[in-house]
Amino acid sequence: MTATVAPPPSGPVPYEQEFALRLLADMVRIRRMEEACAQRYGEGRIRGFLHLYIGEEAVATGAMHALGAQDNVVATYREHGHALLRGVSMAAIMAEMFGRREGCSRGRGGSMHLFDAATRFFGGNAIVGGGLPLAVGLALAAKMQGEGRVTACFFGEGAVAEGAFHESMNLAALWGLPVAFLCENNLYAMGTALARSESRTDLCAKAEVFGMPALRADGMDVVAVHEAARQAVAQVREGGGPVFVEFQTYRFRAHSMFDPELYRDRAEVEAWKTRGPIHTYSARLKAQGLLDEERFLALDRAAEEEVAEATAFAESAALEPVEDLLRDVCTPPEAGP
Amino acid sequence: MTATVAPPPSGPVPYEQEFALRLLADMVRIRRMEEACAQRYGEGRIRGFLHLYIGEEAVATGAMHALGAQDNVVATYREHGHALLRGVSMAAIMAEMFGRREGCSRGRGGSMHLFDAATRFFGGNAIVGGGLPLAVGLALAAKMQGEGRVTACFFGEGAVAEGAFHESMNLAALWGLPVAFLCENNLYAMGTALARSESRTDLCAKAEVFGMPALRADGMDVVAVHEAARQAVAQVREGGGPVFVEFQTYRFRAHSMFDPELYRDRAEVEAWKTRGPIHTYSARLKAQGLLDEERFLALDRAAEEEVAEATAFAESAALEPVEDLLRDVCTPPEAGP
Amino acid sequence: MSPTRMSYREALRAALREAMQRDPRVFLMGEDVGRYGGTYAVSKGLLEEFGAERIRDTPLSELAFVGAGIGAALGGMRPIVEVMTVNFSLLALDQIVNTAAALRHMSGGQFSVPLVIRMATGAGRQLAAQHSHSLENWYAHIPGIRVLAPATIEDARAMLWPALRDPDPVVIFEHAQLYNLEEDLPAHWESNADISHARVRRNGTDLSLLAWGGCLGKALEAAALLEGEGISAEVIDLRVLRPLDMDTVLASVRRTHRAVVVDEGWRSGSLAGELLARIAEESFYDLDAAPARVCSQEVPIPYAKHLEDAALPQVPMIAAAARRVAGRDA
Amino acid sequence: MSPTRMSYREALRAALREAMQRDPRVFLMGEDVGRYGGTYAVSKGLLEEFGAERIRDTPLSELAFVGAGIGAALGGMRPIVEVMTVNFSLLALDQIVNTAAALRHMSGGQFSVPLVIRMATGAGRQLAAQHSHSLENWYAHIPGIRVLAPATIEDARAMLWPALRDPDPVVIFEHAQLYNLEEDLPAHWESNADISHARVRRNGTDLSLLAWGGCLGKALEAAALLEGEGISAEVIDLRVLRPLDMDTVLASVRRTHRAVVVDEGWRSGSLAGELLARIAEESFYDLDAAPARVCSQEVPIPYAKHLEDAALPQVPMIAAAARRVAGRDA
Ligand SMILES: Cc1ncc(C[n+]2csc(CCOP(=O)(O)OP(=O)(O)O)c2C)c(N)n1
Ligand SMILES: Cc1ncc(C[n+]2csc(CCOP(=O)(O)OP(=O)(O)O)c2C)c(N)n1
Ligand SMILES: [Mg+2]
Ligand SMILES: [Mg+2]
Repeated sequence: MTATVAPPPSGPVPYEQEFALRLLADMVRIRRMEEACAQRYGEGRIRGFLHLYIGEEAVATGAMHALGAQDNVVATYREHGHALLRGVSMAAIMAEMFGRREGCSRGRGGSMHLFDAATRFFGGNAIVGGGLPLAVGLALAAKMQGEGRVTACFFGEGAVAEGAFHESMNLAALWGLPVAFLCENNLYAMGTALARSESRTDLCAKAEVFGMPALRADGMDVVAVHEAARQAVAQVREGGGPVFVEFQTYRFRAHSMFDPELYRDRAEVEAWKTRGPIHTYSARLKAQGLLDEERFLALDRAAEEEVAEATAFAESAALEPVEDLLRDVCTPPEAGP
Repeated sequence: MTATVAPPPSGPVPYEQEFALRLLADMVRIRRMEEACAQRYGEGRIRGFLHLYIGEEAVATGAMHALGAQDNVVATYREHGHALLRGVSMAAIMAEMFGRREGCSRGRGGSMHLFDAATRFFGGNAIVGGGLPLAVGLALAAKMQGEGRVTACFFGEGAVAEGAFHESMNLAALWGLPVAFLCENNLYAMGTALARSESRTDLCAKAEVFGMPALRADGMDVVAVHEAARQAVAQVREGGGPVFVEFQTYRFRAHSMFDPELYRDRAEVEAWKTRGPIHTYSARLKAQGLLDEERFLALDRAAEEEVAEATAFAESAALEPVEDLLRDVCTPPEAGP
Repeated sequence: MSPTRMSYREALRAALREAMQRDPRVFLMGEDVGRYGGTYAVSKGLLEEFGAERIRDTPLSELAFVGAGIGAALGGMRPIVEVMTVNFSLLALDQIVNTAAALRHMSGGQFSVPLVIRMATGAGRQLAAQHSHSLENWYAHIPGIRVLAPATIEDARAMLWPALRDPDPVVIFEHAQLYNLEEDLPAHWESNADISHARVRRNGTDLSLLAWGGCLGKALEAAALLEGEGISAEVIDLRVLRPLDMDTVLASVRRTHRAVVVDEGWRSGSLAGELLARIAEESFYDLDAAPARVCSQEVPIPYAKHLEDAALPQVPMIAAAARRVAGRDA
Repeated sequence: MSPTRMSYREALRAALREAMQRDPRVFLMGEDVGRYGGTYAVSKGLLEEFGAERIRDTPLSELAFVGAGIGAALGGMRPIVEVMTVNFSLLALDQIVNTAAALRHMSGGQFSVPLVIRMATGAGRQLAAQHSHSLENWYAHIPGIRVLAPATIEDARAMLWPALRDPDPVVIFEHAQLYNLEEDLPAHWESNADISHARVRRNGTDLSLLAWGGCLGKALEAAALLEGEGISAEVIDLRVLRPLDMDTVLASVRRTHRAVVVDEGWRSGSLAGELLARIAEESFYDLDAAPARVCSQEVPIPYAKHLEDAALPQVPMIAAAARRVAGRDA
């Protein structure tokens, strides 16, 4: 893998100012939240595995804004950003990472298992490829019920090698299910570069072989992401069956907090940083006159405040009493779905 | 599925008489052996699952004659013909089905688990798709050892939907392993027609997406099978990595002896029988003057005699003593590989 | 109302039909459940009655279609997923353990998974090593799911509906040897739809014989044999393999002071072992003799009939163990 | 020769290096064993030393690469397959149960599978429900394989080579909490390469504490605590989870007349249950008290530290169980 990367995303942003800035603000919210997580992790306040999305924010941001409230979302263990933009409060996310009862999974799930019934966020999943069959089933239910729900299923390119990918893609295509497979291709699965895990690295071809339409988009460009996601979601919603989208992106940080990053050069990371989704998008907005530095600082400050409040909430939130350890293994009789 | 099928295989047989008749004799041997199995099954002498290959004989016959003694063979639960043509004696096969100690798996395996170390026949496997990872590993060993061994892996089209197929194809292609994936597409997996199990029914495309060369051959035509298999095996042996071949064939009998065949029309079966591998090939040989009726009857009689002897052997063969039940669960210390 | 004679297979089919009729959210999905009519002919005729949307043939993709069942359950449906046999369920275990069973807990109680998984289990038909597993013990180890083993016509008929009403995943094991079993379905079976308790199938005073699924019949046969020898065996049908109904088991053991467990699983790590452990832990001082178990031999099940028979629990071995535990083998 | 201080991780790495050097047929294959340096840094540096053919990174394809290990073993190699953790091994169970373990028997003894599978196991690092399994009991249930659980530096160093020489599949469980453990490797460790027997790690007279892997340290700590209270606990490190070395276990129980088993698996269907069952079956009349076990609570392991701690066996619970069994809790 050489350090040669494409030029930074550029060109006019085709949105009204309000929406254009919403996208920016959301990317900044994810970034600031995760920086805080990393810091708290360093302090030992957050534990377990912590997989940061830093560098990839354009994908969740552009894609999540293409979905409606009735839609379903399935994600991976690298899902802080997805949860946040799906509408889970930052406070509930932070409280979850702190292992508190007010966390969005009552402190039982942690970073890898954020869930939220209210926003149809079906979780974080720490088994690579594990979310795909689930998404197929959610889409099957939607189709059988005749609802216009789209299921958005996020996963990394590493999952493409798993049997679960193959079986799920086939089922979705065979049954014409309303699911959007959103592949976050950040080039590595832990330390394994795509070319070392796939005999052919063209991911869209792997969808097309099922007769499934496939799109590719620059995952560092929130505009490109949003346009591709909108197109995919519209096509799925119209009843055209599943669609696959590959977002080409890059993680700036280590795989998890344990990763010594032996498998890639600093230079490669630096080269990709020139394509960073936040600063390149900000520059475009500024060039267009939709943003000035003051405005940027204001939204950054707002994000910092949200983070500060969320962290304060998380820190002061209660712990689940130990007596309740066995809670929620089974559903209490009266609480059945 | 309509009953429209292609015309019967035709045209000159491009082989010397001896080899041409060998192919015919081998198809007849499989057929006669399996007819005897079916009869013995009806009498309750053979038990368990019995999956007949009747109708598909051209595939194992054409393919097995493309392999050398050093090669590896991996098959499925529908492997009587493969075992026989790989060189396992009919007596050992029949004894296995009768559950005798002289069986090729000491009566422990039965119809679905024929094995033979001497001919590198790595078995029968009753898990659909289960043989593919094994074949990949055998090929990996051959490659690491620098031997010119090809691993031939037979499986049904039903296995293509399994995750094991996807993972194995990718590994083989990624690592450039010497394996020939030989797919016996008989249109049904039990009662499930291919079109009901695959969103796209082009099986060769499913290999090509891994960058693996793929061939398709008429599985009812032993000549077409042999030519395709020879080409595939040669390509693999030259170090070109894996090759996939789809043999389009049809089983004339039920999936197993329990199958009421509710899922297909009699007419479809009859239409396919016009393409039967033995009578169409015999007709071509006769047209070419390589075969006459007397010769045919002689080789058929030879097959019947082989079957009679094998059956007699099986019937009189000893049973493993019950005291030896726990034999061969683990390898005795001195017998390690 | 008089009792109706029917086979285990027919009872299962009647239960499926009833569920499909009563709740439009219910559907059946699995390999060859539709056009083929079900590998064991359980779902025969249902495709014609309910159509291909609700009797849904799947490709050979155990991991994905079990996972799809989980997703469909989350999405508001009430799927019944048929995994043809427990042997193939190994391919789907990740979805069962890591998603179906864990999801409610991982989500802090937000999402329940009202999924029913049916599968055939067991040996005895000369299907050899890859088609003869009895892994009920593995499933019984997983927190978050319920595991049922109907051994009678009545349970085959009655257990499905309450399983579908359970908000959490339920796995139902149907022993392949039972499908042809014929028995009377009692007239008042509906009221018995209990999926929490073991049941005494035969009263006795000298020892407690515990069994379930495919081994219940063997335990009852052994009890009949023992009766002729003056040994009165109580036979308990476990029915529910998770959570275990130890109250019923221990109540019996406290009466008889002796216990033998029959289990078609391999001995080491069998569910029988778990039962012995619990009896030892909780009723140690009630026992008059070491408890015993009759399990499968620790060998991949062989094809040849005489070897397969020797590998599996059989009536004479159960009777012999019972005699030993009852102190009557001298 | 003097003992060498090293970590469990280093001991495992030294064993891998030795095996690669001694036998050219040996190679290591798994996710991120090469360029990443191993998820737990066990194989760090080996890629540089042995090259990408023998330190082979695999795609995320647990089913296929475990199956490929089986095939490579059949083909004459001596593969060591690393499944990153037991959690992901569920995806490969079909190949392990239906091929690796059964092949020799199904083929009537023609084909052995000299494969070693290593995997990290266990909880305790706040990795939550999908990354904290302890399924040693499931593996210990499978005829045809050997299951090892090195709990000491010496076993981490010594068990691999004999495992590779075993003609049948061997599964080695490395508890994730042990990788950082540091201990002296005794100077004469080579002579101890035994993969068949349990070992007494501490002598005692009042009760037998059985443990293995990640729980051995906890059992030893509990024994130290109990000593201060005048209870002398013998601690047995099981080491080999299949086949079980009951001779060593029962010899101890016959001396102490009391037994407590510690197991990080969920209680129902735990390997601890199997041990209790065997003790009850085989040493019933030697026991002075009901045997007991300390297992994980039956809950998918929660993330929050206080809940995770409460879910897993801990020293105070082990000590409490020991006091109860020793009749000293009044
Ligand atoms: C089935 C399974 N195997 C292995 C792992 C360990 N693991 C966790 S993340 C990861 C890499 C996944 O890469 P990718 O899918 O590309 O997602 P990314 O981390 O790059 O977002 C691996 C191997 C796992 N969680 N699940
Ligand atoms: C993993 C698995 N799932 C299901 C089965 C049951 N089963 C046995 S054969 C078969 C059909 C396989 O069809 P195909 O691969 O096309 O081979 P064919 O029988 O047509 O030769 C099925 C579903 C099995 N043996 N293994
Ligand atoms: Mg990635
Ligand atoms: Mg087929």
